[in-house]
This record gives sequence, C-alpha cells and structure tokens, in this order.
Amino acid sequence: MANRVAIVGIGQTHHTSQRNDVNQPEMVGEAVRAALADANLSIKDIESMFFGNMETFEGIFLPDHGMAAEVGAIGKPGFKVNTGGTTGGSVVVEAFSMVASGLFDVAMAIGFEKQDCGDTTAAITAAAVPNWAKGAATGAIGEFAKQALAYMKTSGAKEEHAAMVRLKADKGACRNENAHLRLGLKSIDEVMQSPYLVWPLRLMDFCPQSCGACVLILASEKKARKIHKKPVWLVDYEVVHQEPFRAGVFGDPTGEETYTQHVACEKIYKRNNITDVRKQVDLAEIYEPSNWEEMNLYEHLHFCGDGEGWKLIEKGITEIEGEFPVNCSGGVIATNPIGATPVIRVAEAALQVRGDAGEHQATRDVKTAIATALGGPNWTAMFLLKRSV
Amino acid sequence: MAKEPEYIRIAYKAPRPYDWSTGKYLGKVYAEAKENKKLVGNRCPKCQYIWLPPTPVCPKCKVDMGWDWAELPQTGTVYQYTYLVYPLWDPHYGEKWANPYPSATILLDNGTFYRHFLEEKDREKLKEGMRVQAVWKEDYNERGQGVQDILYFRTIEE
Amino acid sequence: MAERVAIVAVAQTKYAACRADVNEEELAYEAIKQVLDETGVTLSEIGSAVTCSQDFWDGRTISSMNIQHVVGAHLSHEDNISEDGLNAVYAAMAQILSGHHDLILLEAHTKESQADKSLIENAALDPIFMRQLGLDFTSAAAMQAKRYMYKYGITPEQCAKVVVRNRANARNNPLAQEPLDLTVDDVLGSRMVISPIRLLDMKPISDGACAMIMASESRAKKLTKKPVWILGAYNSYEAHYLGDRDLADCDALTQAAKKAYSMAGIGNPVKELDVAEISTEYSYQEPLWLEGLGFCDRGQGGKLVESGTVKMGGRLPLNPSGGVLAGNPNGVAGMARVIEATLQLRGEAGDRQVKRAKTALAHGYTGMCGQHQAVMILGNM
Amino acid sequence: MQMVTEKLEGMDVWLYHGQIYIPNTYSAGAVGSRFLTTLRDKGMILGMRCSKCNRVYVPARSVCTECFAQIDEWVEVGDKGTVLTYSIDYETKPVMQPVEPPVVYAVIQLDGADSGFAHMLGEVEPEKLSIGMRVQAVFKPKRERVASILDIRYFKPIS
Repeated sequence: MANRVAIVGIGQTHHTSQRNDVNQPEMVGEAVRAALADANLSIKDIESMFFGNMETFEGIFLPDHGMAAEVGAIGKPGFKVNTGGTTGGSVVVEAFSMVASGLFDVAMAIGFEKQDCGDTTAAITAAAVPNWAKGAATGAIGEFAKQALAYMKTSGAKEEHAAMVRLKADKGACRNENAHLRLGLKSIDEVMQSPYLVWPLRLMDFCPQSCGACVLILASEKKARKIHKKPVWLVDYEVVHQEPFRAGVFGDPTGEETYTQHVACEKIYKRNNITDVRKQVDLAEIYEPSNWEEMNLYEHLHFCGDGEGWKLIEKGITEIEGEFPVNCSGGVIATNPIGATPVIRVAEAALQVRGDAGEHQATRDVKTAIATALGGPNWTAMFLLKRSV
Repeated sequence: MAKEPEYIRIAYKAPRPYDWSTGKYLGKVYAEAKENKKLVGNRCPKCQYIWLPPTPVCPKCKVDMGWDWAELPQTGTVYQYTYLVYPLWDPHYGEKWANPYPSATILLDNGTFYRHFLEEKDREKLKEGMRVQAVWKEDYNERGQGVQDILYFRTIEE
Repeated sequence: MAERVAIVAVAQTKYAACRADVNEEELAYEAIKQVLDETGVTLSEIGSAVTCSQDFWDGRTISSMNIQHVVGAHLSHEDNISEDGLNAVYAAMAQILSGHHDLILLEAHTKESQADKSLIENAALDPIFMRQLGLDFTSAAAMQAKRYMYKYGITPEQCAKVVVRNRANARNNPLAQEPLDLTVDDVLGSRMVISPIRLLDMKPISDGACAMIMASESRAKKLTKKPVWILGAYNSYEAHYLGDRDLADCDALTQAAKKAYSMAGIGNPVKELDVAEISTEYSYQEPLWLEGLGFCDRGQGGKLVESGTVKMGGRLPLNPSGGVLAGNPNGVAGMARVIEATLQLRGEAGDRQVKRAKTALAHGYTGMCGQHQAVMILGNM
Repeated sequence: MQMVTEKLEGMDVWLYHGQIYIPNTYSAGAVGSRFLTTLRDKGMILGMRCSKCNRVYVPARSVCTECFAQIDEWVEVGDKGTVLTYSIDYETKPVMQPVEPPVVYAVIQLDGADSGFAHMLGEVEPEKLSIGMRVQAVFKPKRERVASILDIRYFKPIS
C-alpha cells in the first residue's frame, strides 16, 4: 500500500428527528466546523472534500452542489458518492483512497442526511425495480423482519435477546450526547411491549429516521502527526456488494449463502493477521439497523461462532464494560442519519481508540477497533482502526 | 424560557414521471405472463440456476447468461412471510398504501426462490412450509404487467 | 506519482435519442461486454467496480443496484459516483494508486429519455431561494450565456459556429447520436427555447452507456499493447447560488485545469496538448470553458472557437467526436470524453483520428452553470 | 396510481409509465426563516454582511461564500436594483413554474448588496430587456404572502 492514512479530525452534529433551525447545508456545515475544531485546522488546510448522501431521501439532486458555500467546498476538489446504506462507508473509502494514493495529504469525508425533508421508508421502497417488485411496500423494515425470522429459526434466539440488545444500545445512547433516541429504558419488557411495525419487528426493534452529519478529516502520515496528538490509523478497508434477489436479503434461511460480511471480514482479518477477533480487536462499532441484525452481525463478522450471537449479549460480553464492547455510542438503532451513519461508526470507533468518547468510553483500553457499514441488499463496508502502526 | 423563533418550512409536491423499460430479458417475463400465464426465468449456463428476475449476467458466476429460458413451476412452499401493519407511503402509487396481502419468500418446486404475496390474510393461518400456488389475473387485457399478472399465491391442500 | 495508472480498454454504446428497447442493465452491458471481450478479462477478475449513475435519472433509489450484476459486483467492491462520469475515472485512479486495487471496471449510463429533465434539474436547486422560481439548468444556463455574451462581446454567430463544427465532426464518429450538416443560419434560425439559447444551441436528449477498464502499470502491460496513461487530474466546485459568482467566468475550471496541468507537467496547454475533448451541453459553454482551460485569455474564447486552431487539422482539434452537443447523456458525457481521448491516443479514432496525438485533455462538468468542473490529462508515452 | 404499461411495437419489451412521488418539506433554517418572514411581514429584503470581507449577501445566509466565516450582521437592502443577466423561458413547465410562460428569469444586483439575487421579471416586453436596466420588487398583497421567495411577485422595470 502507498501512504498510511490517519483520522485527524472528527466532527458530528447532534442527531435528532427534526432540525428546523438549520437548512441542509447549514446542518452539514456544523459537522465540518466541529471536525476542523477537533483537528485545529482551518478550512484552507482541507485539500479535498468527499460527500455521501442518498438523494431520494431528501429529494435534493446533487446536494453537494447546494452546500458548497456552507461547507467551504468552493474552489476545492471532491465529488459525491451514493451506495445506499453503505454510502457513508464508500465516502470514507474515497477519501482514504485520495490520501493513500498520494493525490492529497488532507481529505474530508462528509456524510449527511436530513430526513425531516422527506419520507425515508418511501425512498427505500423506491429502491425496488419499478417494473418488477412494485407494491412490495415494506421498505427496509420488511427485509429486517424477514431477517429476524430467519435468525430466530437458525440460532434459537428469543425475543428477550433482541430486547437485551436494544437495552444495551439505549444505555450507550443515554451516555452519548449526540445520540438521537435516548429513551432511558429500564427493562426488556418495555422493548417487548412496543407495537409491531412489520411483524415480528416492533417499533423499538428498529432504527429511527434522524437528521445529522458526520465528518472525518483524513491525513497522510507526514501531515497526520503534525495535525493531531492522537492520530487514529485507518489501516485497512474492504467493500463488498452482492446481488439482491436470493432468498432473504439480510438473513439467509438456507444457511448456504456467503455473506458480504464474511468476505469483508475474512479478507481484513487475513491481511492483518487477526486469528482471534475478540482477543486481537478491542471494540466494534457496527451498522445494526435492527437489534436482531446486531446478533446476526456478531456471527457474520466472526465475533463468535454461528448461532452464538445471542449468547454474547446474554453474557454481557458486548456491553460497554464488557470484554468486547459493541456500539458504545448507542449504535444505529439509536441514531440513523443514513448517509452519515457509517461515517459515525468510523468516527465513534476512532473516538474510542483515542480515548475521547467521554461518558460512553468503553471500560477496557481500546487500541484496535472495527467499524462497519451495511446497506443496499446487505452490502458491507468495513474498516480497521489502530492507535499505533 | 425564550420563545422559539418562527421557523419556515417549504413544501413541494411534484411527482416525477418515468417511462421505465423492461428491456428484453424482463420483457420476456412480461410476454410469457400475458400470453401464456407462465412464469419464466433464465438459466445460467454455468451453475444452471434459474434467475428471477432474469438478468443478462449470472450474478454469482459472473458469466453471460445467453438466452436460455426455463418455465418455472407455479407451486411452491412458503419459506418466510411477513405482513405490513401500518400503511407506508408508496412512491410508485403516490399514496399511503398497505398491501393487504402478506409478503412471502416462496421456494418454488424447482428450487428457485421467488417473492410474492399470499392470498391468506388470516395471520393465524399463516405458517412456514405451507403449500401455495399462483393465481393469475384471468382477463387477458388486464395482464401485461409482468409478475403483477399473478394476483397472489393461494394455499393448496396436497 | 510513483506507479502510473493506465486505461486498458474503452467502449461506448451508440448514443440515441431513445433506447426504450433496453433497461439500464442491458444498456450498460452493451458497453461492458465490449471491454471484457477486448481484453479477455472476466468479471470474476475485476477487483473493484466504479460506476456512475444518478438515482434521479434512473428513477430508483440506490441506482447502482441497476447494474450491479453486469459489473460483477456480487461479493466484490463497487462504488457509485453521483457526479459526471469523469469523476469516476478519478476515483478509480485513486483506488489504483492507493495500492488497494489493480484492475477496475468503470461504467456510466443514463437514459435521459425516460425522465423529465427539467424536473430533475429543478430538484438540484436550493429549495428555499431558487427551486420555487421554477428554474432548471437550461434557464440558468441561458442567464450564464447572456451574461457571458454581454461581458465579453461573444456573439450568437460565434456560438453557432461551435454547433456547426461539433455536429460536422460527429459525421466521422459512427457512435455519435446526431451528426448534422449545418450552417450558421440553420442554428440561428432554430426555435428559441430559452433566450438566448436556441434548440440547436443545446444538446439533444440522449440515452447511452460507456465502460472502461483501468489498471496499475504492471497489470496494464499484460493486458494491452496500447495503454493510455493518466498524467494529471483535478476537479473543483463553484458557488451554488446564482448571484454568488459572476456567471461570465468559470473560476472552478481555471483552478481544476491549472492543477491538472501542473500534475502533468504542462506549461502551455495549446502547444503541448494534441487534442481536447470537452463537455458542452450548450454552445456558449465551449468558448467559456476554453477560457477556463487557459487555451486563451478571458473574453477571447469567441475568437478561438471560430479560428482554425480548434478545427480538425488545426493545432489543437477540439471534440473530434462531435462532443456532447452531438448527443451524450448527463453523467456519461465526461467518461465519454476520456474514452474519446483514449481512442485518439491509441490511434483508433478512425476517420476522426488526430495525427500523432500524444497528449490529450478530457473535461467534464456537473450541475447548474458548470458548478463542478473536472479536468484530466492523458498521454500514450 | 394504477400501473400503466405499454408494449413496444414489434418486440417483447414493455414500458411502465410510472412515477416517483415523495412529498418533501425543507427547513429554511433560522437565517432563511427570518429572511422569509421579513419578506412576508414587512415587505422588506434582508441581506447579511460579512464583517471580514465587507460583502453583503442577498438573500441573507449564515456563511460567507468568500471566507467561510459564520456571519450574523443583518442589513436591509433596497427593493431596487440592476439586472446583471436574464433569460426568457418559452417552454411550458406547469408542475414547477409559478407563472405561465414565457417566464423571464433574472439575476439582479439589489442596491446595497454585493451578490446577485435570482428572481423573475414582470411587466416587461422581452425585446426591451437589457442588462443594466433598473428594476424594483413588486410584492404580493400582504394577505397573500406566506413567507416564501414568491412573496415577491417579480421585479418590474423602473426608469
């Protein structure tokens, strides 16, 4: 690989369902300024800017153009990417490539979604092939409902386990001042009594629609050490897509499919000599649109064996004070401004590695972390972060 | 407490029209459905899997599919199902809409997975493994909408 | 740059006013199949796909799902760039230079005929201050044209000559959509659409797709005898709000060009470039962009476009392909420019071949009044 | 909306004449809201000055285009100005255009502003338009104003 790349600036807005006080460009500008402040840089130091957003969610075509002034992009190079839920992952990959390639020393990855502009589920429904599966109209929720069914069937997990995941997420979110849903849940009963959205998924089993933005500043090795006292090294990434028309998009009842998570994590673990994930990696921030999917992802990312995901949550292993904390930030089920969501995963993992996560800092020392993105028909983007190289 | 300033929001209600083409592969499905009430997919020359919807390239083997068509059985087994509780905004219909029929992943009897709706709306009677059969729109003039020419899959006793 | 990045194979569909006979996937595959056949590369070997499409044009959220089978993205890397196609080439270049990938398939497609162009463009405008006025890119472009003509004395005749030359050049390009024998009077007599822009000042509605294979230097040499190298590339944003910049100038393009020249070691573009393919959806843009590209001084674009310099056989032939004015879809246009430049540098441009072409420029832009400008320099040495 | 399909002649290919329809609502934000409510309530056009660049932007916005500073110095600009450029749209676009064609668009430099202001011209004869002509805002009657950029009906020529 060419140049080493480090995260030297992290900024995000607070995330919430409605932002009337700002328009979309101003909201993204908040995160840009927060990242600049974190890196102690001025906008002049940023050599290039890359944007990630799902246009149909806000109904704004070329949104990067509309915000050029508010984010300081005028006169700077960059472009926008769109790969569904993994968009925020793709934008980190583009910014990473631009620095690793030597084309730039400093690049900004900007993910954003202002979901009070439109109807997210409607926009996701528009992802169906219009002259094929028209009228399916269950959006992403329907797919994750099927995933939950498949997971129950193959692993033997109970609804209680999904509720435990939700409770853990809320504990993290309540300690994270930027998180969207901070419910203060006291027991799993509160989760299991929430109404059904798409059977068997309940309201509290699924992620919200959030407004928010998250920005990372990436720098080459020679610049990184000058910019930040605690650069976090983005040592590896992998992006894996897949065809969308097999049995289950997010959950495979046949047990025969290779998942994108398998391909992504196996490549990353192999390249980085990781043979025992929970021993060699200290923490993960993963993209779990539903609590059921989180348990699924534990298995697909090889945090445990197949069918054992629910045991990790039952034993408290993935709690904030656990042996292998997952989503100390509260995760996607608490906060989901889609284009920003994967950038937040990387940002939160980096904050943990820096030890700067404040109230939601994991109990154990975090030297190495994983961040993932999920989107489209179960696409994966995955990143490995380290304190030292 | 300071009074919140008046915040303005600007609303747009403009449908964007599209003329989506089936292309020739999906067009073949439309033709067979309309003319013969047949469900067809195309077969990968390498893995022999029959793809629905059809595609020019096998997604898994990544080879050219050629033009090898196979008729699919219209009976199968419900592999998974779910149903919508709240109406959701459907961007194609342009209104809030809840399909009254449960959505299912059906394993057709040849081993191809296919998603469609189930006629059975009684949630108590839905179960995985139930046997189902396609029910077509009978009026020729109403067909011509591809797989929407199949109204739903009906529970069958065997 | 230590390792160089090569273009290994290129292909385009024939551009057409309406391709209702295919969907996006089939359209894209027409081009992709050609680059696979030419190189013998299989989709399974492709490490990464960089695609270029717009959800608004495809009428589908996550429009890259439309083509993921035909780019071989199953259990493989795909990124989708929602900007002009030239930026996809730039993204692929970075992926190769980063060492993460050494063989990349690129694809861009748009079927403009299936959608309402004005409504889509209107959705790009700031929804608070501009969208409600009902502006689209053409009505905004007309204001840019008016301002530019006023400020620098560019004439409708000079703009008409741009159309005549581009449409005539297209006659030598078998894939061009609308090659035409036109006179200046034909252009000036065509229907006024949005004053001062007439029907023939605009590109026609267009459907089409293109594909490329790019590789690292070592990989490229195994795949082709005629690699084309990317020598420099850069892009830049302008301000969005129409009143925030003087529409008669194009600072972003000046910036992008300067940086791309400096990467490629080019001091005098008109002398050192052999051919240029630039994106112009409207005739006035050619003289304006030429100023931005530094081919002439500010305000001298009008004289340059009617001079012999930019004609076939001139010192720096412009758009031998017929350019975007002869019909290329949004999003595809910039990648098509890279492809045409590549064909010139490979000596495979047929009747439109520029003799002894060694260094070429490709330009693409996205958005209202050229808000996002991208420049790429290519060479065959 | 029912699914309407059409078979292409001579081939097994169908067109689906459909739509994507998702209503959208956009927040103007604090600065944009004050600009719009001032249009509605006072018939007054507000700009924002960057104290560093000394540039006045209209419509008022929160960030300086030149220097990226966050700006908050409100200034009233004139309702009269000079046309920087214009175009005349003869096309019919009923869904998106607020008035019947031809629509005359213009960028106008309002007195006291450093940036142009994009809007429409009215009460004009197309052949008498020119860059540099003086124009003045014509507001809708107060009861018709709803805090939108269209509370200004158009700009009309003045001598």
